[in-house]
Amino acid sequence: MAMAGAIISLIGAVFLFLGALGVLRMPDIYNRMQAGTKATTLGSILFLLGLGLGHFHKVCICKTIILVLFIIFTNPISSHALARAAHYIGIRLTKKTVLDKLHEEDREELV
Amino acid sequence: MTIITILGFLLIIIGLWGMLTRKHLFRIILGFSIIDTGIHLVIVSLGYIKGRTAPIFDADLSPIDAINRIVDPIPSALVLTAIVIGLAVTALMLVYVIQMHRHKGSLEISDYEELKW
Amino acid sequence: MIKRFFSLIFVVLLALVFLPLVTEIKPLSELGMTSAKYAEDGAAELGAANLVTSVVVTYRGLDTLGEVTVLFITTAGIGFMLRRKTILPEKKRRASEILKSGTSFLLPLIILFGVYIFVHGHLTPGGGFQGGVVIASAIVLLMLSDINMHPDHNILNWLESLSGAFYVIMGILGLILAGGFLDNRFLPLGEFGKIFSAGAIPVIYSLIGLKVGAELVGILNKLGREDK
Amino acid sequence: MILTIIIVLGILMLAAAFMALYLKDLLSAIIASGAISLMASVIYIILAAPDVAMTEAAIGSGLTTIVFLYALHLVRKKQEDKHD
Repeated sequence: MAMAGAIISLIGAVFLFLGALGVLRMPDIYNRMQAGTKATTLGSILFLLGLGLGHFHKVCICKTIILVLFIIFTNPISSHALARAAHYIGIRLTKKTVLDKLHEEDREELV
Repeated sequence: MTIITILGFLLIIIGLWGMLTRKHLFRIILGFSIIDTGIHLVIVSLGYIKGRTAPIFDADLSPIDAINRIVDPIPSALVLTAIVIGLAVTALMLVYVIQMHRHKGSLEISDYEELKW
Repeated sequence: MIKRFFSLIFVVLLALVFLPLVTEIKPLSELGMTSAKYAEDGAAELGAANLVTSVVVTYRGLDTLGEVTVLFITTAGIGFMLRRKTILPEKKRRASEILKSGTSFLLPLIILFGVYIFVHGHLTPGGGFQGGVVIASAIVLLMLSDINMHPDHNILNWLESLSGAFYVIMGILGLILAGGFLDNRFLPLGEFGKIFSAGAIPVIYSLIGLKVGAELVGILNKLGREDK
Repeated sequence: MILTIIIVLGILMLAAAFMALYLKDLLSAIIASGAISLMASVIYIILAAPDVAMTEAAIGSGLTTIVFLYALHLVRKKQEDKHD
């Protein structure tokens, strides 16, 4: 069981590393944010589950599952709010972008 | 942990340097909050004893042999209250800055020369 | 330039003051007398598993009372200075649908977490201050997701005053029924390590949590509402 | 191992302190000062003081940053009104 936990944690760590690499390599802020959110969400979920499996104990597993649920709920919402704010203060997209739906809705959003 | 004490003193010195030399009022308050963090680090690091655990009793730590196994709880308790007060004082100073800006419209400390000699 | 030079001299002098402190201080090898007494008798006397909590709430309870007073005065000062409202009609951007529905789902969870932290203050790390801050951050999330929503000023004031008053009443009850001001032993100590234990410590810490939470929400509310 | 972590965190904290004092953009400076508190809370965990670590992480890096940002928002808004 400890072995399985260690392997799952290692896979999670690989995803976290890929997320960090994506933050360094992506062309504009939105792509970077996507890499930094998607990869790290999966990475931290796997890491926590592996940690819970490694120290196999009823309380420990329950705590890591609660932590995973919190990450699943909060991480997408916060990165969505960040990306929206970045769009509204006028940070430009990379030149290869083909579609920008938020820009079209921008006008009628003002209250 | 002497290295953390040194780190705390360095943060105090950097914060004080910032408070003395920076012109912008927000930077002065940032320097104050850096000093705050440094002082908390110094106090907590003085209460640490090598190889001991946190002062919370559970299945592993019974109250009987606690005296040989826990770190000093008093610095933790003091810093706990100091952090909350630090937030309140920072908020109060920021409100002062907002008020000063409302009267004079400037955030540079060199523009406030009523008390200059 | 001359001012910068004097600042440099001042900072170097301060560093020279700190230098002997760093070199002379020996790391602690055992607890001091006060701490040793707390560590020996704290668990049996007060029945709280978290020794920091028993120091904050009971042994040094007067300090905490003073600290809460400082917070109260600060909040009053901020409210006094920001009382003039500049009313500017302004276009504001509504928060997005995802943030709104996410907030309505997350808000009870975060508040529950804050209550958990201050109710378990005598068993696990955490307590009134941390729980109050978590609740205040939940209110900030609410303020961000709904621009026109602001917590009611009167309710905050009442909550703060009532919890402060009950905190002092708890202290006086300790003075009358048990050993001294803010003594927690007028309620039964209960079984060590359970949630209903440690006498009045959970009650007092919950009151502190409510008071700190209400005060921090008040500060943020005044700073955030001012431009409305 | 723990000594390495402390040294890395310490260097990062000192760098963040200089960033908070010398960065041109005030917003970045405020966020750097929040990062100092976040790293300090990791150090408190190493120093076996979990209560202080929780408080520092919640107040120092959370609420203090929010208060600074609200104040910055108020001040910037006044300046924009003046320029109009």
